[in-house]
Amino acid sequence: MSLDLLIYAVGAVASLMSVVAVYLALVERDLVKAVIYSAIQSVFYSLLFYLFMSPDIVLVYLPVAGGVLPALLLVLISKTERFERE
Amino acid sequence: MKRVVSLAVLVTIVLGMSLLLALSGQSFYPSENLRWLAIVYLNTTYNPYLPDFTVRSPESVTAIVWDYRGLDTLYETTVFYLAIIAGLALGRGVKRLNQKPTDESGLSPIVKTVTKITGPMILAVAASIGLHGHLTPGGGFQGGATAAVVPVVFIVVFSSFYLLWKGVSSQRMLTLRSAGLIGIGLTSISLFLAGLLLGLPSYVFQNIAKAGSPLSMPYDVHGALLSGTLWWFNLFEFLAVSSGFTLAFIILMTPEAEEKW
Amino acid sequence: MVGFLAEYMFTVIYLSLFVNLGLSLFGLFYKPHYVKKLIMLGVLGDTLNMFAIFLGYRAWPSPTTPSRPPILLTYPFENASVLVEFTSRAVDPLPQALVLTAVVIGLAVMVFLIFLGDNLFKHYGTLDMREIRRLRG
Amino acid sequence: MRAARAIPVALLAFVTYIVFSGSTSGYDLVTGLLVSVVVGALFANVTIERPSKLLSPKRWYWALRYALRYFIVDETKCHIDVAKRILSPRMPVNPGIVVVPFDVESDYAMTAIANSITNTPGTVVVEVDKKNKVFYVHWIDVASIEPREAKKGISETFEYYSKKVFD
Amino acid sequence: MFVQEFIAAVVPLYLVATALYLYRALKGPTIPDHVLGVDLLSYNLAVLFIVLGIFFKEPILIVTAIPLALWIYALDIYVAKYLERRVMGA
Amino acid sequence: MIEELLVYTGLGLIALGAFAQLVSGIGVNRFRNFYLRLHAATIGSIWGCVYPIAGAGLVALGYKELGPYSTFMAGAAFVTSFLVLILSPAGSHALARAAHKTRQALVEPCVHDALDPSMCVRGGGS
Repeated sequence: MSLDLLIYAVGAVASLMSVVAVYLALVERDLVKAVIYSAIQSVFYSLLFYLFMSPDIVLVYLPVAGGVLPALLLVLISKTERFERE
Repeated sequence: MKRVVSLAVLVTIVLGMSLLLALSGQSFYPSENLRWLAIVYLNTTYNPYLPDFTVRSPESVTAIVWDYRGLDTLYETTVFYLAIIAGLALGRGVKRLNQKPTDESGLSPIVKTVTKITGPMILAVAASIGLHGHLTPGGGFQGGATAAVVPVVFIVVFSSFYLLWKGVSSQRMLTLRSAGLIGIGLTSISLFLAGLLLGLPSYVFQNIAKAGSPLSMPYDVHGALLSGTLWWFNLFEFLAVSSGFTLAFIILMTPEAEEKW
Repeated sequence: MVGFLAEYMFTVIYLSLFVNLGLSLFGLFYKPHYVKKLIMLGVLGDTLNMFAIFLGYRAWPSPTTPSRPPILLTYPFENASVLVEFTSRAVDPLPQALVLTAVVIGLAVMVFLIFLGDNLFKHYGTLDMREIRRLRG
Repeated sequence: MRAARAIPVALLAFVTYIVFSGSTSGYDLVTGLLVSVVVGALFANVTIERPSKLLSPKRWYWALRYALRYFIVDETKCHIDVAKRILSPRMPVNPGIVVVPFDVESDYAMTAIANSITNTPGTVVVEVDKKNKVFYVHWIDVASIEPREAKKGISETFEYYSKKVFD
Repeated sequence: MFVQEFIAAVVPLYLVATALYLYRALKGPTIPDHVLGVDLLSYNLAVLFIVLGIFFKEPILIVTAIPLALWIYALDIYVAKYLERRVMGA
Repeated sequence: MIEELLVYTGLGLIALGAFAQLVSGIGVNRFRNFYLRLHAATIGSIWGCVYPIAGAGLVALGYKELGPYSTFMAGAAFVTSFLVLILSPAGSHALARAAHKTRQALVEPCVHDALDPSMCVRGGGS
């Protein structure tokens, strides 16, 4: 039985899901939702970093892209405007 | 509906193109061997047989970050410091409110109590990640970023006035942050200064004794591995990063007075 | 068959990263809103970092022994066989160290840009880049 | 007084540090001690109000009983109930927000009850009113909208135990 | 013991759950729905991180699950605060 | 003996977690209302996250092939599961409160709403 295939399958599924999240973050007009989509993308990227055996990067990437950046962007949105105009 | 169609097209393109590439033998597949540089790094990160080259840290990423390429990381820390200073400069002239926190401000009492209990636990976990940075994954930046959960959650759940009321002000955070940066700088030149005093040859960013310079930081204290300067770098980086995040969040999140400038 | 499937899945990962790169570049250039540009800048940086990690990855030495993170677990060792086994399985640590630095610098840039966006809104009353371009002239 | 309040916090931090590190070597003990002293000093006036409660072994005994009963009996019952609702083809739900009064003094006891309610599937605390001492609970299968009856169905055992532990 | 094979059999189930959560996280009509989806997604991935850590026989990989759980809790909290007050610091 | 018991208990908890996650995923997608989805989410976070992480800690205690760091793994797993146990209900509660307070999601179907009767939509399909 070939166990590495399982890992690559997990990675393929995760990267396809990240494509979906990035596309929706691109076309969404409501910026709060766009921020949440980018948080989903960063969660999947952290799974990819994990599968490529770099726990250090996961530890540094998750707080930055999954926590601090959405927080700062939400603060910016709450201070400015929420909807992107056409 | 348009989005679903576009998404289906995108996913199909990815799957189909990669099928074509894999069938035609053009696929990207990682090699089973490493570059020689990587093998050198991996072989010397903890290797008592090569005392002139080793860092004596089993964690090779931290070893590269703070020893082999320590100067890079010093400047990276400085860039992060300067970015927050620049933010401070941009936000200068804005009047910030200052009032006493009440029970009404913030979220519900259940969330407040949970935050009170988990705050010390999160800080302990973050300190563990930071202080074991030379043994397990983690290090100063990772630990500091995990510790930054605590001030963020406190600001959001209580209010930023609560933090000020408890004595966490932006001036103190700036002081702590500068202290962390100065500590990193001092650690990087400590052996150089010691070499000057003792009249022995030594380098800036020296950690373990090299050929021609016998000075070396303590790396093994009664069986506990400290990896020389790495421990100190991690400690100061932990202070600098956690206080830097706190500072940025305090500046951004404190409500402003109504008047615009 | 197994080898083909593994290659196929790896190529899926690789190509979807390229698609992400293209989408984020498109958003960075053609979306008018400042916050949307910031989000896409973040995605762009992450994807480039992911490519760097790709370069450092190595395939499993055999289908049942996984490659491992570049961290030595049994460190006061008697003979060098531990080290030989470690070097035969660990992935490349150098890209990881570089990416660690890159993530932090990307964060610094983003923090500065967010402060800047706050000030832009105070000056112009909008974050739409077309409006700002018009108001400036 | 501040030191007395700091000690339980430091203890919590120390235990967390040691459990997370997973070893009791000298390095971990020393750094854990330093970290817990710093954390205790930072959180002394935030976390604890009356430190003497932590010392009584009776409370710890009741906490253990609470945990065992909660994880083995209550959770299993509620999980199976809600899982049945999800998997059955008609999805029988009868939801609503009901008033559930509580009768404990301290914030910790209130939080323990609220978290126990939220952690059992089928009930979620939506709003809490500290003045009138009531929770507003979203219940997936409203048996009664009468506060007393609702309390019997939702939170009576939790309140019995958490009163022994925290009050 | 058959630990590795057992986990290899369990992981696909977790992946199916990931897809289900992702659907809700992307679709959810209101913002709390989105956040609930992200929340469940990241709890799912935290379990996956730990279980794959046993699968790889690399115990140190487990550290990565903690920031995931912590920061997603923070995401919950500040979206709730944004919805309730619009001002993050008050 | 005791080690095998630990490993089998842990693996059982992990399998239970997989089952609970599947049920929760189905429930999150079948229910038509935010508050009902919260109940399905609780299954996913307690049986689906807390129990399997604690189970992984038990496996790490008994599984000898993990090497010298297995106690580290067990301790970290227990701390993680405890944190999730405390934090996830607080997050759910905060979300539910925000959704109810700002009228993001109506309570539908509904028998009774003691907090704000105007948000109660009677009847309605599930």
